[in-house]
Amino acid sequence: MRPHLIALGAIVVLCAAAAFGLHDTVTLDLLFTLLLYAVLGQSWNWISGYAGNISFGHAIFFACGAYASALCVTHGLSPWLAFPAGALVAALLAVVTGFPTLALRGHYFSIATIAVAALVEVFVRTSPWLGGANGFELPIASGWAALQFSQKGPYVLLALALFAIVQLATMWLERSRLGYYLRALRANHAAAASVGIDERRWKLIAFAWSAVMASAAGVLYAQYTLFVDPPSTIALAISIDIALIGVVGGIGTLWGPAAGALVYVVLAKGVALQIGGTGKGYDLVIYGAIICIIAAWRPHGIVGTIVDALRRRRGTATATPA
Amino acid sequence: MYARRLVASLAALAVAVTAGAVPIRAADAPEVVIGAVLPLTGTLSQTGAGLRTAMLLAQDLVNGHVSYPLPMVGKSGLPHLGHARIRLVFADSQGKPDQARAAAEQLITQDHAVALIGTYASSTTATASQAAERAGIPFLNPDSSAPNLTARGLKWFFRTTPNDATFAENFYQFLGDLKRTKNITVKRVAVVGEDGLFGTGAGDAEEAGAKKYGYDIATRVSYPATTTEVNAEVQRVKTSSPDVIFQASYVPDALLFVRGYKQQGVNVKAIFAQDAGFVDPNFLKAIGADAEGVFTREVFSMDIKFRNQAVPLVDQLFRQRSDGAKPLDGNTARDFMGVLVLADAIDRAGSTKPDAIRDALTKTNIPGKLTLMPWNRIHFDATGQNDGGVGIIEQLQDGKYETVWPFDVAVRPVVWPMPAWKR
Amino acid sequence: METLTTFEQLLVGGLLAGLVFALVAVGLTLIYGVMDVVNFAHGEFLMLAMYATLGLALVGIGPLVGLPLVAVALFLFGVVVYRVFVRRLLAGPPEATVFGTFGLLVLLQGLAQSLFTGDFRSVPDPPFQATLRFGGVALSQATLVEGIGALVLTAALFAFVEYTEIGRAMRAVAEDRVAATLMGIDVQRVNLLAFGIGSACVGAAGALLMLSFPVFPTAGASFALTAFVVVALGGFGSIQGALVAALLVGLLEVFGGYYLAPELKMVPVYLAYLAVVLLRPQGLLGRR
Amino acid sequence: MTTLLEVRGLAKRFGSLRALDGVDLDVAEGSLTGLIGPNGAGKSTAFSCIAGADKPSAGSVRFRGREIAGMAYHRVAALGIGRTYQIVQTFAEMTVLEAVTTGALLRHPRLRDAIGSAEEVLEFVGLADKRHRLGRALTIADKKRLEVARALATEPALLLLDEVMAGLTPAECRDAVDLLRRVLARGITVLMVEHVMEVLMPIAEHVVVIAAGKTIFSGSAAEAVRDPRVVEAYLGSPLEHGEIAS
Repeated sequence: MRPHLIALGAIVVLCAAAAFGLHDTVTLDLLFTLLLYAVLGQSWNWISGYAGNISFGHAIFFACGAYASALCVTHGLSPWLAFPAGALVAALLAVVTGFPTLALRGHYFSIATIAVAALVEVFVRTSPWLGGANGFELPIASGWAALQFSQKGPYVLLALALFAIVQLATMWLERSRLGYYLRALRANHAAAASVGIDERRWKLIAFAWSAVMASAAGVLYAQYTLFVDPPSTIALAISIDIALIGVVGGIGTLWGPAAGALVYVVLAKGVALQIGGTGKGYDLVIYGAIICIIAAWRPHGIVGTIVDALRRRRGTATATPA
Repeated sequence: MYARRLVASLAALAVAVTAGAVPIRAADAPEVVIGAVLPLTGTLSQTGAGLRTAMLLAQDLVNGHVSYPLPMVGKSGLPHLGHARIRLVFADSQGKPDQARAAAEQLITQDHAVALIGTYASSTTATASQAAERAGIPFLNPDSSAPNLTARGLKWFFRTTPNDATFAENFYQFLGDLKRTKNITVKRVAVVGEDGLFGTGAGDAEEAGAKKYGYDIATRVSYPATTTEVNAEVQRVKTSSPDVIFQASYVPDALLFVRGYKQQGVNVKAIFAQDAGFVDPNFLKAIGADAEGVFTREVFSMDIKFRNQAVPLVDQLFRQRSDGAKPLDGNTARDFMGVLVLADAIDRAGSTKPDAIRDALTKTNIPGKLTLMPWNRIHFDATGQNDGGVGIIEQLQDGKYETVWPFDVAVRPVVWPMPAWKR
Repeated sequence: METLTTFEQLLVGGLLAGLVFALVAVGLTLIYGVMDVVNFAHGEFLMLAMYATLGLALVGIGPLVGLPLVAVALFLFGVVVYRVFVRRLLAGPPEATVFGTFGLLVLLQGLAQSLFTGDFRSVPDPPFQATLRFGGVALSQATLVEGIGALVLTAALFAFVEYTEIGRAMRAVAEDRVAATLMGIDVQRVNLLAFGIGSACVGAAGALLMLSFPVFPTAGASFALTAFVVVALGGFGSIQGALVAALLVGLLEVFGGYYLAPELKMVPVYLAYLAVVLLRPQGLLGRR
Repeated sequence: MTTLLEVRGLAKRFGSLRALDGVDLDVAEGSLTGLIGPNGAGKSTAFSCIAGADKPSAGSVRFRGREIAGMAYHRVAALGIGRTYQIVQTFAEMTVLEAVTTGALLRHPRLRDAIGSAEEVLEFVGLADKRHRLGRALTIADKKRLEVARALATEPALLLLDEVMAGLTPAECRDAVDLLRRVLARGITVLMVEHVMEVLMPIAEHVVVIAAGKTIFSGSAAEAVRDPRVVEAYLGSPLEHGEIAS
C-alpha cells in the first residue's frame, strides 16, 4: 500500500505544481486530457478489469455526467449539481444494464452494453429536451461557482482531484471485501460461490461505482469543452477509446489506466498529428498495431507486465497486485 | 476544350505582365500568423487535407506577386503592413469538439495567431470559436453550415458561407420562381435526412421554410446514417405521396435511397439534395442514370455565367497541388476564399491588433464578382453571418451538375419534372 | 394511402434484409461456436472481402465469378491471421481475444484508409441490377441474389458441420474442448480450419454484398454490429439459430422503422436482444 | 439430538438419466455422518444438490427446518453450509491467507476482522506458516486443507466434505482425520462423502449408503458393514459374512 500512496502523492504534487506554475495552454490541456482519460480508464477498469465483465458502452456513463452538466447550466442551475445528478442516473443505468447480464458469460454482457449504449444514443438523439442531434453549447461563464475558468490551471486541479479520489478508491478496493470478492469471482467461480459470494450483487456494486466515476469525468469534460453532443460523448468510438486505454495500460491493475491514458494521449496528440495529417490513417495503423501486439504478446498490458516481472523476480507473491 | 484553356492561360499571362515590377518587401516586416483549425486526422481527415491545400494556395497567392481579380491576391503580402507575408499555422481538430478547442487555444497562446479560420464540422467550429471569443481573437468560419453558429451572440465570430437556413430558403425561392415563370405548382414536401447534425440541421431548416412559404410537410423521415437497408424509410415516403423530396444523405445512404425510390416507384417531381453524398463522384459513377434530374444546392460551380475568370486558374493551381489532382469543389473553394477575406480585413485594419481586425471585418464589403462564389457580395450582418452569401441550385443533366438557378447565372434550363425511373 | 401491399412490401423487404444479415453473420457463428471467440474484427474481414471483389471486378472478373476466388483468399487470410495472431490470443487471458480482435479492427481500418483512401467505391455496372415485381411487391434482384446466397451458405455450412468428418470434430471441440483433446482431436488444427472457413464465409458474403453496396474503410462496421446481435440472439454457435435470429432482426428493423419511426428502427432489435438474454441466456436455439 | 439436515425424496434427472431417484438422509447436529456408496451411485450429485450447486428435480432439503432445495448456491453458503470439492477448487492467484480471508469476509465484513479470523483458522488447520504462499504452489494435501480452512472461515454450522481423503498418502490421511476430529470438537456438524470404507468406519457415528440413486441403508457404521444390501451393492454378489470387516 505504501509505495502506491507515495507514487500518487508524487503525481499530485507534480501536477499541482504544473497547474499553478505553467501557463502554457498546450501542456495544461494535455495534462487535463491525460488525467480525465486516466479517470475514465480506471472507472472502466472496475467493471472490466477487477470484475472481469468487459464493457463496451462505458461512454453512456460519461455522457450522463456531461449531459447532466449541460442540462443544469442551460436551465440556470449550478453545474455542481451535475455531479450527484449525473452519478445517480449513471448508477441507475448501470444497474439496468448489469442486472440481467452480469451473471452471464462474458460475451453476453459486452454485447448487452453495446445494445444499451445504442438505445441510449437513439433516445438522446430523438429527445429535443436532451438537445437531439445538435447537442448543447454551454454559455461562457467563469469562476468556481460556475465551474468554468478562462485559465486551464483550475481545470487541471479538478481533474487531478478526481484522479486522486479514483486512485485512492481503487487502492481501497484492492483491500476491501468488494475487491476480494471480485478477485475471487474472477479466479474461480465455483469456489467463490461456495463461500457465499453473490456474483450479481457484488458485480453490480462495482459497476455502479464505475458508472459514478465515469459520470464525474463527464461533468468535468462538459465544463471544459462547453459543448456536448451524441457523437462526442455517447458514440461507440468513445467507449472503445476508454476500453483500449484500460487494456493497453494493464487490465485489473491500479496503475494500468494511468499508463494507458499516457500512451493514448501521447499517441493521439503527438504522433497522430505528425504523420496523421495526410489523411492516410497512419494514426489508426499505429494504434491498432500497438493494441494487437499487447493483446497477443503482453496481454497483461504495460503495468501488468511490470508486475509479473516483479513478482517473478521476488519469488512469492506480493501482498496484492499493483 | 483546348481553345478555352489556351485563352485562360493567355489572360493570366497578360494580367501578370501588367502587375509591374515586384515591390520590395520591408526587410524585417514580421509575418502575420493566421491560425487554421482543420480535421487533419480521424474520419474527416481526407476532407481536412483538401481544405489545407486550398488554404495554403490562397496564402501563397496573397504573398505572391501574380495578381488575379481576387481580393488581396498578387500584392506580395499585405501592403498596409509593409508587405508582411501571411503565414498559416495548422492545428488538428481530429473532428472532435474537445480537440478543436485545444487546437484553437494552442494557435492563440503558442503561435500567437492574430486571427483564426476553420473548422469544417459544425460541432468543432462551435468549441473553437468559443475559445477565440474568450481570448478576443477574430474567428472566420468559411465552411460550417449549422444555422445556430451565428445565433450565439458572439462578438468575434464571422461566417462567409451561407448556412442551412439560406440553402432551404434558396430551394423555396427556386420553387417560387418556377411557379411564376413556368406555372409549376408544388404542394407536398417530404423531408428526409440522416439523424446526425448534418441531416437534422438541414431538415429543421427545410421544415421551417415550408411553414414560412406555405408548403405542407408530407412526412419527416430521419434515419441512422450507418443503416444497411431503407425499406421502412422508402415506404414512409411513398405512402405520404409527396410532390418533392428534400434529402440530406452521405454516399452509402444516398445510393440506398435513390435505388429504393426507383424500385418502389416513388415518382416525385423533384429531389432536392443537400450536397454531400449526392455530389460525390463515386455516387455519380455508381448510380449512373438513376439520379438524372436530381437538384442540389451548391456554393460553388465551375461554369456559372459571369464567373470571375480567375476561377479556372485557381482550379488549375489547386489540381496541381491536391492529392490525386482533385478539382476545386464547394468546400475547398469556400476555404480558399476565407483566407482571402481574412487577409483583406487584416490589410485594411493596417495592424495585427484583434480589435482593429474585428472592426475591419465588420466593414468587409467584397463584391460578388471578385469572389469565386456565385454570391452577391461578402458583407457580415450584426450576427456575423455573410448576408450576401447565397447558394445556387444545380441539376444533374446527362451525368453532370449544371447550374440552373438563379436564372441570371444559370447555364442550362431547368428540366421539370425529373425524368421517370428507367426500367 | 397505406395499402395491403405496403404490409407485404415491408414483409418481403424485412425478410430479405434479414437474409443479408444472416449472410454476414454465418461466418461469425462458426468461429464463435468452435473457438468460443467473438471476432470483433469480423466487419473488417468483410470490408477486405469487398475490396478484393472490387479489385477483381476492375480486372473484369465479376462478383459472382469472383466469389469463390474471394472466399479462398479470405480462407488463406483467416488461416494466416489465426496462426500468427489469434492462436496467441487464445493462449492469453480471456479478455485478450476481445482486445486482440479490436486491435485488429483498428489496424485493418487504418490500412484500408491508407491503401484505398476514404472514397466510396462500387463495382462498375454490377449484374442483377433489375427490379423484380411479384403481385404489387417490388424487390431488387441483387438483394434477392444475396438472400439466396445466404440460404445456400447457411445450408452448406450446416451440412459441413453436421455431416463431414472435420465438421464433427468441430462440433466436438465446440461441445467440450478438453474431452475433444482426450479423444485425439488436434484442437489447434480444428481451430485453424474453423477460423479459415469462417473467414471464407465472410469472403463469400463480401463478394455478394458488392452487388448492391459501395466499399469504404468503415463499410464493415455497420454490418458487424448487427451480426454480433444476430449471433448472440440466435444462440452463440448455433448456425440455424443465426439464420432465424437474422430474419427476426430484419423484420423487427423494417416493421419497427415503419410503424414506430425510422430513427427508432434499431430499438426493437436491441430490446429483443436484451429480452432474449434475460429470458433465455443460451439464445433462441443455442445450447447452454 | 436434533436433526440439522433432513433430506427427503431427493431426485435429479439429466434428460432421461435418473442420477438421483429418491435419496433420504438425516444429519444429526454435532455428528459426523458418512455418505457412502459405490462409484456412480450419485454421491456427488446428491452432495451438490444439497449444497445448492445443482437444482434437484424433486424432493426437499430442510436445513434447521428451513427448505433450501433449489436455493441459489451463494445463499445456501450464507445460511451456514460450507463445502469442499471432489476436484479441489483453489484461488490459484491468491495467497493462502487471502483465500481464507475471502471466506471469513462472509461473517466479518471489515477486512481487518476477516484477516484476524482467517489467521485463527490457519492456526487451527496448521497452514499458518504457508500464509503468503500462492494457492497454485501448494501440494494436493495442502490445497485440500486450504479448501477446508476456507470453508471453516465462513463459520458454517454444517460442513460438507466431498472425498477430502482421496489422493492422500496414509500419513496425510491420518492428519486429515485428526483435523476432522478437532473440527467436530468445535461443535461443527460434518457430512462426509467417501468411497474408501476404511477411512470412514472409525470416525463416522452414522452412515447413509446410497446405490443407483436411492438410499439403501441408514444406521451405524458397524451395522452397515453387515447389511446384505450394502454388501451386494458394493460387491455385486453375496459373500460370506465378515469378509470386508477389517
